[in-house]
Amino acid sequence: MLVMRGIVKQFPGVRALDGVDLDVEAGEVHCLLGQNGAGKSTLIKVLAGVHQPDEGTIEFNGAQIRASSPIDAIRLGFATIYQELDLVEGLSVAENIFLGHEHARAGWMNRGAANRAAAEVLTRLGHPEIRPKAEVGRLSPAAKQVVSMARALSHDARLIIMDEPSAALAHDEVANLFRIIRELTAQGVAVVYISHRLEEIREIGDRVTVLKDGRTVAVGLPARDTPTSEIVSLMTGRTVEYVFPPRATGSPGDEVLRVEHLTSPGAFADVSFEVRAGEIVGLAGLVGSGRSEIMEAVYGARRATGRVVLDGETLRRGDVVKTVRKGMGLAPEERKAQALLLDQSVTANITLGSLPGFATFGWIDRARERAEARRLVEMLDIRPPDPERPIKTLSGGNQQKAVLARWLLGGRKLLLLDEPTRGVDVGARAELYAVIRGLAEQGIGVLLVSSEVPEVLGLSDRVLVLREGTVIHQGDARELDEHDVLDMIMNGRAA
Amino acid sequence: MSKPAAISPRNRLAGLGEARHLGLVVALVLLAVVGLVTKFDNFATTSNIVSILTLAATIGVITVGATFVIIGGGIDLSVGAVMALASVWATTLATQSYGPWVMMICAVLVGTGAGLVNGLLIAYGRLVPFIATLAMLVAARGLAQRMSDRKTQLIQTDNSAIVDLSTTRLLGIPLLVYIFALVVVLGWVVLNRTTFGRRTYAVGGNPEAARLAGINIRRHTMLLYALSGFCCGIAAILIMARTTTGSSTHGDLYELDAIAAVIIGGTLLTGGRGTIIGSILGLLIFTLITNLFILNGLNTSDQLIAKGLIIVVAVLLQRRNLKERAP
Amino acid sequence: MSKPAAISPRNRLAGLGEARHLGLVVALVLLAVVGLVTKFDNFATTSNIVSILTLAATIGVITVGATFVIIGGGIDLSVGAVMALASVWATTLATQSYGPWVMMICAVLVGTGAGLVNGLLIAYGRLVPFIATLAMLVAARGLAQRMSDRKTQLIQTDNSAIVDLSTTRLLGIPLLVYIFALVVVLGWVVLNRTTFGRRTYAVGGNPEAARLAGINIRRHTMLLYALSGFCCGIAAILIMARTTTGSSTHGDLYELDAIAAVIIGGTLLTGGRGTIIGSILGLLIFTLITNLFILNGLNTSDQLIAKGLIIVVAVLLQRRNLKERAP
Amino acid sequence: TSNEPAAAPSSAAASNPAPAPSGNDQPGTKVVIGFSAPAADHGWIAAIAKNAEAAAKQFSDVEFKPVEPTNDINQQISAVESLISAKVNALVILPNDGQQLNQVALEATAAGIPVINLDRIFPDKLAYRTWIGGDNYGMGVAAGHYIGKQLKDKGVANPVIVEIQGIATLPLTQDRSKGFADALKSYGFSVTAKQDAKFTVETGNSVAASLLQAHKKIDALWNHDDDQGVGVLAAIKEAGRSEFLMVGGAGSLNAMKEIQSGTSVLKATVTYSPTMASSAIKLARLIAQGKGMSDLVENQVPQSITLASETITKENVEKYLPLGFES
Ligand SMILES: Nc1ncnc2c1ncn2[C@@H]1O[C@H](COP(=O)(O)OP(=O)(O)OP(=O)(O)O)[C@@H](O)[C@H]1O
Ligand SMILES: Nc1ncnc2c1ncn2[C@@H]1O[C@H](COP(=O)(O)OP(=O)(O)OP(=O)(O)O)[C@@H](O)[C@H]1O
Ligand SMILES: [Mg+2]
Ligand SMILES: [Mg+2]
Repeated sequence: MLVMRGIVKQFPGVRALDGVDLDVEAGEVHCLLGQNGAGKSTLIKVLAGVHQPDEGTIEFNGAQIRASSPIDAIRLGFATIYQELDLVEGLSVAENIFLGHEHARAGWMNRGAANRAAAEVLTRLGHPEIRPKAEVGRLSPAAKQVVSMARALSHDARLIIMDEPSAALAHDEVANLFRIIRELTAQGVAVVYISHRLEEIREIGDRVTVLKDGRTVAVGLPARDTPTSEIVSLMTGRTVEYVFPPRATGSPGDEVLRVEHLTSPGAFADVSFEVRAGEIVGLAGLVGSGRSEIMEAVYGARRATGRVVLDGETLRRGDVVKTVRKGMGLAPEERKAQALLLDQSVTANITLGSLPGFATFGWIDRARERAEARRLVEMLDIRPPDPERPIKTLSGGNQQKAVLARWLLGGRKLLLLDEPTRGVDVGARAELYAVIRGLAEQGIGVLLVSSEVPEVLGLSDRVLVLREGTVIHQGDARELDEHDVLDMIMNGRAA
Repeated sequence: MSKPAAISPRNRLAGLGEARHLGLVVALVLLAVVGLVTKFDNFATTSNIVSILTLAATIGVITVGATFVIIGGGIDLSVGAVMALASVWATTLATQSYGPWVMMICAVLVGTGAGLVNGLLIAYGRLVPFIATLAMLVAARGLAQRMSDRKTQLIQTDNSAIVDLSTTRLLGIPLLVYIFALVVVLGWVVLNRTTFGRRTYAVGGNPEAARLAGINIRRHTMLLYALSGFCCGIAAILIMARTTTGSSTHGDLYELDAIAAVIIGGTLLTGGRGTIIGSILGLLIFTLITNLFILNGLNTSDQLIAKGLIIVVAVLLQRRNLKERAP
Repeated sequence: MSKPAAISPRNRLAGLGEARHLGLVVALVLLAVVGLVTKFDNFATTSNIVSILTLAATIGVITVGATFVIIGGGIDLSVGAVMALASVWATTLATQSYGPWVMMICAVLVGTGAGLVNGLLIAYGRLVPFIATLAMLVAARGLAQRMSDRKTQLIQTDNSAIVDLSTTRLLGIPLLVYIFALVVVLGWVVLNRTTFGRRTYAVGGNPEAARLAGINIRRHTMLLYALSGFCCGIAAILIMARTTTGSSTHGDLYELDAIAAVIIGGTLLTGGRGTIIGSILGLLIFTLITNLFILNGLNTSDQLIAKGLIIVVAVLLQRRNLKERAP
Repeated sequence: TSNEPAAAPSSAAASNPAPAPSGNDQPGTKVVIGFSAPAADHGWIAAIAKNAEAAAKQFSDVEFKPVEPTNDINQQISAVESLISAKVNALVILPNDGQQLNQVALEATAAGIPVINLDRIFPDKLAYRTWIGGDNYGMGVAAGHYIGKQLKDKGVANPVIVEIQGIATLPLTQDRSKGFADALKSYGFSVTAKQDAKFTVETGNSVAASLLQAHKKIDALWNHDDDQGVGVLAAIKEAGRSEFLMVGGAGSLNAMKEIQSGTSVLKATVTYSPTMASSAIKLARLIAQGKGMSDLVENQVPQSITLASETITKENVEKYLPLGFES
């Protein structure tokens, strides 16, 4: 159905695509795999008319096509869910879903029809609770992702492209998404699916194309039968053990963080726990269970009642500046909106949280700054390894690494990591796990949120299970398995 | 950043009653109370209220266009100058010889044309809106001066139909107030009930998302500036009616007033959010302040100081109100 | 949007030679060529160049402050009015009785104070910068008028040390040009080599990210406006030196000129990006245009038209240049 | 009014010498006089406002009702409308532009309110009862004659004569320039270059600075306005030029002192006295009370009164000093 041949796309200083081939057949789920920065997003943007390829041909149903703008691609029947949430915050859910193809006659909107149709699509996606009239800017990241999907489904598309749709979704949401994908493929719609979660590929995918450094390294591998080790070595060019680093053997150190009766009406209530030096504490829960809010409240970035004690000192609520100075760091969930200075270099982004450490009387020692940034870029294998590049030209996963790098500087006592591996590829993930564990071994306390239960269980020493804003279980991670946690999360039963 | 729902439809229908406009309404009411207390006989008269609306009409029409441009993520500094140019072009002897209708059409065409040039420069020439419209401001004023030879051009008696817009009254209200009202209503309808309006929010709020959704953001941007120019053309007709002249000095600093009204009305300068009703309330606050000053005969320096304070208080009122509603 | 690295150090060091400034430099050179061709004897003289720099000095100092504010994601409309207020305050008889040093300190304190009020209203009162500084504009002009009783206040002969700043020359260049240069260099250093400057980019580029990275964005925002006010205070000293007066009419519409210079210099109105060098180049283009017009005896209307066109061409040049370099 | 107790300006007091024993100044029926003028951001206009108020204060039978001065036509129309609806007994109007306010003056006359047109004239004689104002053309003529004669006496052939105008779009500026050119023509001279400033010190300063660059040798310079003249003189001093003679306009105290000193390039100024405002108030009172001018035979106030423009030089400056207004 879709044949792409020899696609080349050049950005200033980077050859993002260097002759990529892709074949997609009607009714199949075609998975695109590759490390961060391999060119997956760029490839699908070429397909969606966002970027113009420098070389190469695209054929659709036997005819040569050229999508010179997103409009052309939409007309051809391509619908796309982009990696970065691209919604208009000021518009309603329904308006976002039908943006560009509104229910309208001669420019006059039929809002009733739009709202009904939106409700229908949302129900189909398993989210009847998202009101079509709600303002998108006020939805949680997960709900926004659902709206993005609804938008793609609202087109009568013959090819749907999904760039890491599951990154912001939790377990049950993903199941929902897969149900929809199966419905679509049964109708002969083709799906191009990008994800860094191999188990998802196994479950939903038909065939796999692997990209590495802007080139196709494998075409049409069977998604279910290809051994993991083969896929990983194709992606990374080496073999990576997809395992978590061993936990610390010694007993954890002194208490770094104590949270008492933290409450924020509407988000979470009466949350108490502590984190010790060298300990990784994971927060597990459904999307919307208030994990991010707890982190923000601990960090002082959100109003809440209760007590937060860092290293024996009670923190003034709502004072992020003081909190950071006392040695806490937060890698937030929405990196584009909450963490990145897109126009600035990787260096400037990395050192933002510890500028005073590089300055005497406000004067920045730029040589030292650059050296530190370079060290971290190398340590986390941020690609391309040029600390002076504007960070917006990096791929999503590499940007995430830079955000983590920010808090590896400046002698932190406690790190709050909200979905630290979102959009990070398999190889880099293992490296990140090692880095996080390494931090803990240096005596830093880590509080971790991840929507992937295996990740929380595998990486943490201790786990807090949240449901609707309350802690329903606290305990050693080794005593739980995925099934227990899911059970608690879904049914509210403590194990 | 506690921002209120910009588009929840229930809110939109409620209009004046909306939370985010409540502060402005309160400020307006307070000003009215001050007016009643200080100058009861003069303030509460129909003729004074009509006079306030008449005063607001010219800038009001421009403010409607400016609201579109700003919601669409742009800015138009050229509004006053374009209005002046349109008024001058429409009152040249050559144009006047064709009668009042042609003059009005001329004003609207000149306005729209200048807006279109802005739009082309910004959307296709990719100039920053601030610079493109600043250049237009400067050039349009220059052209207006050149055309009029820096003289004020009177509307001739044959064409007094235009002046009638300001002197003829229907139910005691001059026609130009009706025109103002019509433009506001049309603006509201287009912004809230048509694809053009909703796309304006998208183009201003997240241009990349709008583009990915298949909206031709360049064409849309161009149309926004043309619309603003069109409003300047209408405003030119109103100012001609009111002053019986066309002049290169008309509309001096209107750009600041219009933008200030839009911003005080809750539209973000960064685009993507805002309402016509807010802009008009903002404008009425400014006009009411001026009117009160006129009635009370304050001296200019004190007026300016008071005006500064009132602006701050009005906005603080609005903010406080918002905060309570959307913590 | 293909724009080059904003802070790559290699680029920054290169300064004038940078790709994104090349367009401006080309525009400046073209203007200079026009000057040489049309008025060789008058244009290329030292005294004319000094005169251009002197004219640029006052607004130039203000532009440095405005660049900080705009990179920090704000806007300051009050600059001209604050300068006027500072000049008036410093030239009241009471202040003058303490001698020139006190006058200068007074000007700087008044400017900084007004900037601080702006900053407090914006950072802690959470007013939109546009509105807060517009209110300050209005109020500061009013206060200046009240203080001066709308009279032009001459600097008395005892205090002619201030006037000497404009009449005393070092190597043929008046002292006030050195002050201008000093402010530019200091501004550049602070913006590019200190944590304050780095934070300014962060606060303007992504305030939420800056906040979560532990930057006190409110305090920083406040300081940015205080800095802008401080620059206005310095500018007040320069304008007093040049005109030998303090007056409430000084600095009329400086806000537009300063913002235009900053924007034409490549700083984004949305913040997070920009350079001091660009702003100063932008300002020099404007000053040069005016100088050329007057040397050639163009009348104002034609000047305005030409100015509009030149602005558009200069920016197009700059854009084209960027595009070629970074496709 | 709520105005601060005006420190009665010396100029106004001086211009209103002890009441003539004519009986005209005896208290009569109580009258309300409305007053509207442009915004007092200029020494001359400020003096107009102050003189009017001071003149009104002298009479126990006059209630003075000034409205917000403004430079916006639209607002001045509203202001006058508010005075009409307040049913004042007489109106003194100094319009921003006579043509543009003609309509509203007609309305006032139609409402039975006599309009005393101050300075800038309404084109329609039906629009006002009496006009009193300066002679702009005559002012240019006076300056032209002074300069013409001086240069002729020195025997300069082909002199370089430079003119710095006020706001170019005002008809008064165009009249002044025409008078100047006409008078020079009678000596066989013509204006070499002219540029317009904006009646402020600062604009006078920058325009002069550039003009001095454009003309390395100047024989005579006429500056239309003594307010901006302060800036012009500062620029001349800064450039260290003294080869020419300069003539001012309006007759400010400061200009007179410069003339008196004898060391300045400023050798003369041609008057355009703001005392006309005092006279206008007096005329308004007489008209409202149905009285005539007691020194004239007629029973009614004349329809128009043109003040002569006088030339102040070192020789006669003593006589004029008490009439000079503080700019
Ligand atoms: N607009 C751009 N300008 C410059 N370089 C870019 C741009 N967009 C992408 N790149 C570069 O192109 C390469 C491919 O990026 P892409 O986003 O396609 O990776 P990806 O495979 O989607 O990675 P991830 O899994 O992290 O999302 C990267 O090196 C990236 O830095
Ligand atoms: N700005 C906001 N305004 C209103 N409600 C909000 C806002 N932000 C979050 N919420 C609500 O708070 C609840 C928790 O939000 P959120 O989805 O961030 O939780 P979470 O556990 O961190 O999930 P995630 O896995 O997405 O991080 C949700 O019901 C969400 O709708
Ligand atoms: Mg990607
Ligand atoms: Mg979350």
